[in-house]
Amino acid sequence: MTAYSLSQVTKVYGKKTVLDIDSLKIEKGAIYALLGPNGAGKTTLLKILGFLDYPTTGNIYFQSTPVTFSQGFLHPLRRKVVMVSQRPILFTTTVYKNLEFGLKIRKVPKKKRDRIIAESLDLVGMNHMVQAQAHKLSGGETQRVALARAVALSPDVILCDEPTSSVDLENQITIINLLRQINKEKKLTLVFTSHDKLQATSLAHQTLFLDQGRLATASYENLFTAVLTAKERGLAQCVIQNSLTLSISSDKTGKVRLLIDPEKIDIAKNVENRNRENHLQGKVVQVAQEKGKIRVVVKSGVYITLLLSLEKYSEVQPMVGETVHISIAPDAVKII
Amino acid sequence: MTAYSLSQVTKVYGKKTVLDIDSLKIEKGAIYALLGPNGAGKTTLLKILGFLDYPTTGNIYFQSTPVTFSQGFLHPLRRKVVMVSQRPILFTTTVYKNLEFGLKIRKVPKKKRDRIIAESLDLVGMNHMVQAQAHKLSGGETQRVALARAVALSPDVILCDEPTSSVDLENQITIINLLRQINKEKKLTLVFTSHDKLQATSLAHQTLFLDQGRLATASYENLFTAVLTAKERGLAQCVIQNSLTLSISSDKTGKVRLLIDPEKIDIAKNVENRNRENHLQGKVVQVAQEKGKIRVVVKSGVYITLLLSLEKYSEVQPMVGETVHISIAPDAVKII
Amino acid sequence: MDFLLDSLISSFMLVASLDRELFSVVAVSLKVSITSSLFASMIGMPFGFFVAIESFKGKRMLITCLNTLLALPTVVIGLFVYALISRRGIFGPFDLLYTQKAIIIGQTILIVPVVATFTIAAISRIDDRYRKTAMTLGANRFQTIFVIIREARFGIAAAVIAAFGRVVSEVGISMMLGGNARGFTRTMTTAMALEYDKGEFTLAVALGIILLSVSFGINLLFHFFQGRTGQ
Amino acid sequence: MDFLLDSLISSFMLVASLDRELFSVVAVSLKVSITSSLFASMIGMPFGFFVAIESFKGKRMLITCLNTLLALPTVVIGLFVYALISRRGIFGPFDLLYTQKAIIIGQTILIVPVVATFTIAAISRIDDRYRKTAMTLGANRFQTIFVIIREARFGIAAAVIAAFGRVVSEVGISMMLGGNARGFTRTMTTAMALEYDKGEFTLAVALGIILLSVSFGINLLFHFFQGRTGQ
Amino acid sequence: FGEEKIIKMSTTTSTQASGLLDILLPELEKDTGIKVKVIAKGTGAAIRDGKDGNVDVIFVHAKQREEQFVKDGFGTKRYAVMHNDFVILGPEKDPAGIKGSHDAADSLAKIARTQSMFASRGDDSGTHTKERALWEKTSVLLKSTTTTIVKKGKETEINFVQPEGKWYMSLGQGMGKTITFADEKQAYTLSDRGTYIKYKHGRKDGIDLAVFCEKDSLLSNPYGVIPISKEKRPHVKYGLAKEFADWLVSPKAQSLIANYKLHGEQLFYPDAVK
Ligand SMILES: Nc1ncnc2c1ncn2[C@@H]1O[C@H](COP(=O)(O)OP(=O)(O)OP(=O)(O)O)[C@@H](O)[C@H]1O
Ligand SMILES: Nc1ncnc2c1ncn2[C@@H]1O[C@H](COP(=O)(O)OP(=O)(O)OP(=O)(O)O)[C@@H](O)[C@H]1O
Ligand SMILES: [Mg+2]
Ligand SMILES: [Mg+2]
Repeated sequence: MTAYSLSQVTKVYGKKTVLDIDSLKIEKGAIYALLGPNGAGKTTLLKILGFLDYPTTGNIYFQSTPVTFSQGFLHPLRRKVVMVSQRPILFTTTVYKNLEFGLKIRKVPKKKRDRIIAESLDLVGMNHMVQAQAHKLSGGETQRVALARAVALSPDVILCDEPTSSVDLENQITIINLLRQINKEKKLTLVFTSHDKLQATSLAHQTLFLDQGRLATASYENLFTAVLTAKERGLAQCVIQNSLTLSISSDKTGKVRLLIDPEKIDIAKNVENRNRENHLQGKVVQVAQEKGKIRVVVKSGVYITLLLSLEKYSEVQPMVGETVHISIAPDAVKII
Repeated sequence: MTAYSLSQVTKVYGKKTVLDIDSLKIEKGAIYALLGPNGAGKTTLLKILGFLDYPTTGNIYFQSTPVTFSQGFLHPLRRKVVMVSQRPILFTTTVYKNLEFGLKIRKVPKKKRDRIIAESLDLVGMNHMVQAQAHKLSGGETQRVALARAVALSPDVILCDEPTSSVDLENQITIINLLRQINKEKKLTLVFTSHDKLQATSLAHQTLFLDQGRLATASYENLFTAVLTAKERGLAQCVIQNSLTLSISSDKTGKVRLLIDPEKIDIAKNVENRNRENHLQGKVVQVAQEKGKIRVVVKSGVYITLLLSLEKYSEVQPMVGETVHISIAPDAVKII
Repeated sequence: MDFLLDSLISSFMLVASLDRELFSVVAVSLKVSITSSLFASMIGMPFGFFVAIESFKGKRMLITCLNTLLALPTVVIGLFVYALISRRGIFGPFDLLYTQKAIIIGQTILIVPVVATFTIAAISRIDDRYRKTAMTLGANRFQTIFVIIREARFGIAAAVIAAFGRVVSEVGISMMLGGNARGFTRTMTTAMALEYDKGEFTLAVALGIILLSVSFGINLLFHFFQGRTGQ
Repeated sequence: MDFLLDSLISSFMLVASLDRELFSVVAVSLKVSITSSLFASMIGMPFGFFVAIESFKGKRMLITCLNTLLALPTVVIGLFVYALISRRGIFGPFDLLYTQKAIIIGQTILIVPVVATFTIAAISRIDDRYRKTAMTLGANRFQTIFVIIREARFGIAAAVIAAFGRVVSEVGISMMLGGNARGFTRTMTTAMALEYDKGEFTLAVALGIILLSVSFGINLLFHFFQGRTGQ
Repeated sequence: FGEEKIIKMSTTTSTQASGLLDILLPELEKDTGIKVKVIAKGTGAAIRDGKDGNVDVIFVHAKQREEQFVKDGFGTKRYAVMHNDFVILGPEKDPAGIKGSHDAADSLAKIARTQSMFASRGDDSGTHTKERALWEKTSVLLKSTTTTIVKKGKETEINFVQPEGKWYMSLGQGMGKTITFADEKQAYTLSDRGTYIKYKHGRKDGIDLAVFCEKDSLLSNPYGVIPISKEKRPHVKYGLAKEFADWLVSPKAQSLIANYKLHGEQLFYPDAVK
């Protein structure tokens, strides 16, 4: 089953196209992570999925029905989809009343309402503040209450814009677990944005990468702004953040944004061929697990992320703090 | 030189004491990370340091002068200290005018103003949006402009409340580097809050941990909410998030919050004594460098963080993905 | 300022004497102005909402027109309504002229623009995220408006209070459409105007003081009501 | 509704005839009401700011009192000012009664509460973080206030517009303190009242239409001015 | 070339609304160079203005009160300028049956007896004063209402005498508004002739009321002009005020008054020149 199906959806502000999606399917009951740099259009997309904003052009199907962006039509759909904003707003009243609002609207009886409110607040660890004035809460408290407010409504879809950006470590884990659990138990479809790759991959079944309004297939790592200077016949010298120089095949010059494919970077403990092009030396600062792969972050002027297969990892066994040698294949660098 | 010296500072809202600091010195030219769970009082403390709020009781010295919390007295001090909020607000006008505001007030001539604005926006990668309407920016863009607005004023102290919470990966690194650089070049004192332990330790010279309004010596890791049930003679059984059971020495029962000292957890690849108390088995999910120590995160029902010395690390060599055995000494658990 | 003192004492004496005529005048004033404030709120508020929230072509021009209507003189309203409800007007058969109803009609016209303009001003400063939040939580149009009213209640209350203040202190319409008939349509303000015309300044100001006290009482009620719903 | 049509035609004819007296009346009206709106803004706005931003004991009671003053009847203001500036009053020697200055004084008193109340309503809904942000960027008190005005400008503009509308359409004070002296203190509204008294209803409404057109013109200026500073 | 010659005059609305002043004042300026700032209000308020010295001269129609005013020393002298007359207006149906009467008191008595609706100005104006005097000449039971207030620190009683009953509407409005009311409610009322003519003939849809009782000597309505005394109020421009008063009673002004016609009817009769 598909929850959403989008085709040719764009959103234009003034003359700026901030969203331009050819086609996107969101499956029911799955968890999607939406990644991308600032201003990529993540929030814009979530607002459209939440029926809180309309696309400039394009068609959207929700649960197999085409969506008409008119007031009367959208209201029943909004009952099934709840969005938690990036900077959530709580109504100027108590935490309790904030949670009660959506339930009251759905005509949930008082007793059940009270039970759901208590449960939801408990899930985000905010039950002790049920009678607090919501607009006086701290940043992280606000975010957690906003999430509880959405969860309390048991919608079909929850759209979370950076659900844990201001949440403390303990509760980040709680929230991630909570989302995973309701996804499983209630067949909830979840789309969330994040700048934390680790969190995204650990929670999501699928990762969408948005860049300048377009869906990109590339992953959201090793994205750099660099300056190119032409060298010779289709080769260019590329300086990344004034600290790393690579040689890549390109005819362009000037300021560009480029991605280095983390799966196309080689790693070794000992030097085999110092003269190989784009050979770098750096220190391992982090090693982490990621969906059947191992993520290794090497600091060499800038932070470069490598995705190693399990075999490669156990073969090289890079230890944190160790100096390693990496080499970037010229075709690993993609200019966007 | 000390930038700030606080003694007996408290802040009370209604009947709730949200800040209660016995004594705190902030050295000039240093970088401080302020960590702590949601509602710990981080923002409250920053506001007081920024002279935007007054403490309920207590004394504050700023640059060796006692601070009187009255309108006329505070204004010259505010010229030296700029705070960037957790949810920054940009004035309803262009990005340019937002940056110009503080400079105009300081009577910086037009030409110099323009140069500074261009430079500051460049530092946070927002120069291309200088004429955009500031209130329409995306979350991360807003945060970056707010930071640029503070940096442009070259104050003595910058207080950053979660400076990178919504900022994308590439710019997170840019911003961290930027802060480090101006700290060094301009002898800037920097206090910032964060929920990212790694970022905090990599940037800060010193880390402050706040919990329920009080400065704590313990680090901000392995903080759990747990349920205690009495067992026998000063021993209690402790269930953490329904998935981990420990035996600790305590007389208390019921819901408590506890810390497990990450330096007091032992790790081994092979089992030596399965019957040792509080012995757990788990998978390594992350290894990272941290100020002369190595941080290892093990998943065993919950995520537990270990801080290993370099020797212990090279002795055990825990690889990501591997199953390891850890044991928690009963005195490693502290109830707060 | 013995004059003011005189008036102050006189106003006490008037109230103390439990003058039946005085009570009738106060009652008419309150009845008429509260009713017209209510009607004007019922018309002006939803209209203000609509204008504030929807975006349509000519919206700012509409607001400019509303602002212009704030300068609608009472004489014009009076004559306009008069033309409609006088014996020769379309609504002549209802025999409305020189009744309290006539005053209410005129006053309602007078303050609908006041309520609408200030509703717009109050609403348009409410962060649009309140509306979006209500909508995503499943609120229909009506419930969303309710949320926004709650958030803007201070400004909207100010609009209603201003409208009430405007009509309770208004003379022109009450005079022209009510006729200032003793015991029927005499309000506090028309009574004051009469005393002024007679040269009885002390009595006029004494009545004014009573009017302000009554209006203070109403505002006090409002104050406590607002206090309880929490500011 | 031939009556309205008649009036409309008459108003055109009046304007077309370039009647010097008409222009004098319009000029006096505008001069007086713009001046009093300015004065009232100069007093009411800073006062409103102070009340909105500072927290002090009795703040809400002060607001309630201000709200009460919205119901200050023109007769009371008229008589109060009259008592002060009449020949036997304290300011008698200045010979202010029956001059435009007298009208301005009275009208200013009338609308200071309007400006103050709506400034408070407009400001108090502005997120406190705007103030804090201005302060942390080094703004002094005055500059902070400026920032808040900028953010609240829609509401504050509404307050000023409402105040202007109130005085330009006001009769009582202009009549009592100005005296409706032809060529000196005759305003559009007192002229209308006179025509009405004479039974010249058509002419009265024609003047009303001209008044509304003038006020529309002023609002239009405002509209474009606001448009340029960005909404 | 001296200071501009401007005086201030308080007058009743009827002199202004009738349009008479628009004829007189330009001629005055031509003859004497005096400009008059006219402030029109109720008789009570106009006299009050004179007492306070806010104006230099008053021009009203309440003979008794004017004489009292001079007696109290506020004015130097009452110049009898002109008079017009009052009429009793009524609806065509004439339920009181007073058509063609020349006895005002009797007509009022009939109105009271038949309980026909009567609209009274009720505002202490010259017209109202006259109406009250007429009622006192009838045997209709009058009710007196007394209000006690404080004036200059002393308790003062204000008396209000009028007939009682649902038929008697006490309006407290100007003449024009009272006529409009009477027309609307098809009631009787007492009006000065000038205002009546304006409302009857001056408009497209004139009022339906007609004159039923007139030309009773009791219905005469004399206007007087009084310059304010320099002794009581030293700042007044007594010289100019006197010049103005003298001009009003001059043959030229008197003939202007006699020749002023509204819709073909004479409104005022000069009193100074026989
Ligand atoms: N109302 C608007 N008018 C003009 N531009 C807008 C408007 N809203 C958003 N934008 C622009 O559209 C772009 C996409 O915004 P969006 O909020 O979707 O970004 P995002 O991916 O959520 O970024 P972030 O990670 O910073 O939250 C941004 O460059 C933003 O400045
Ligand atoms: N104006 C207020 N009135 C009452 N309580 C308040 C007020 N402001 C803050 N608090 C409470 O004070 C506590 C500390 O708030 P603070 O904003 O300092 O937390 P924080 O450490 O910044 O948390 P976070 O990580 O969520 O940003 C919170 O529990 C909050 O609810
Ligand atoms: Mg966003
Ligand atoms: Mg905070």
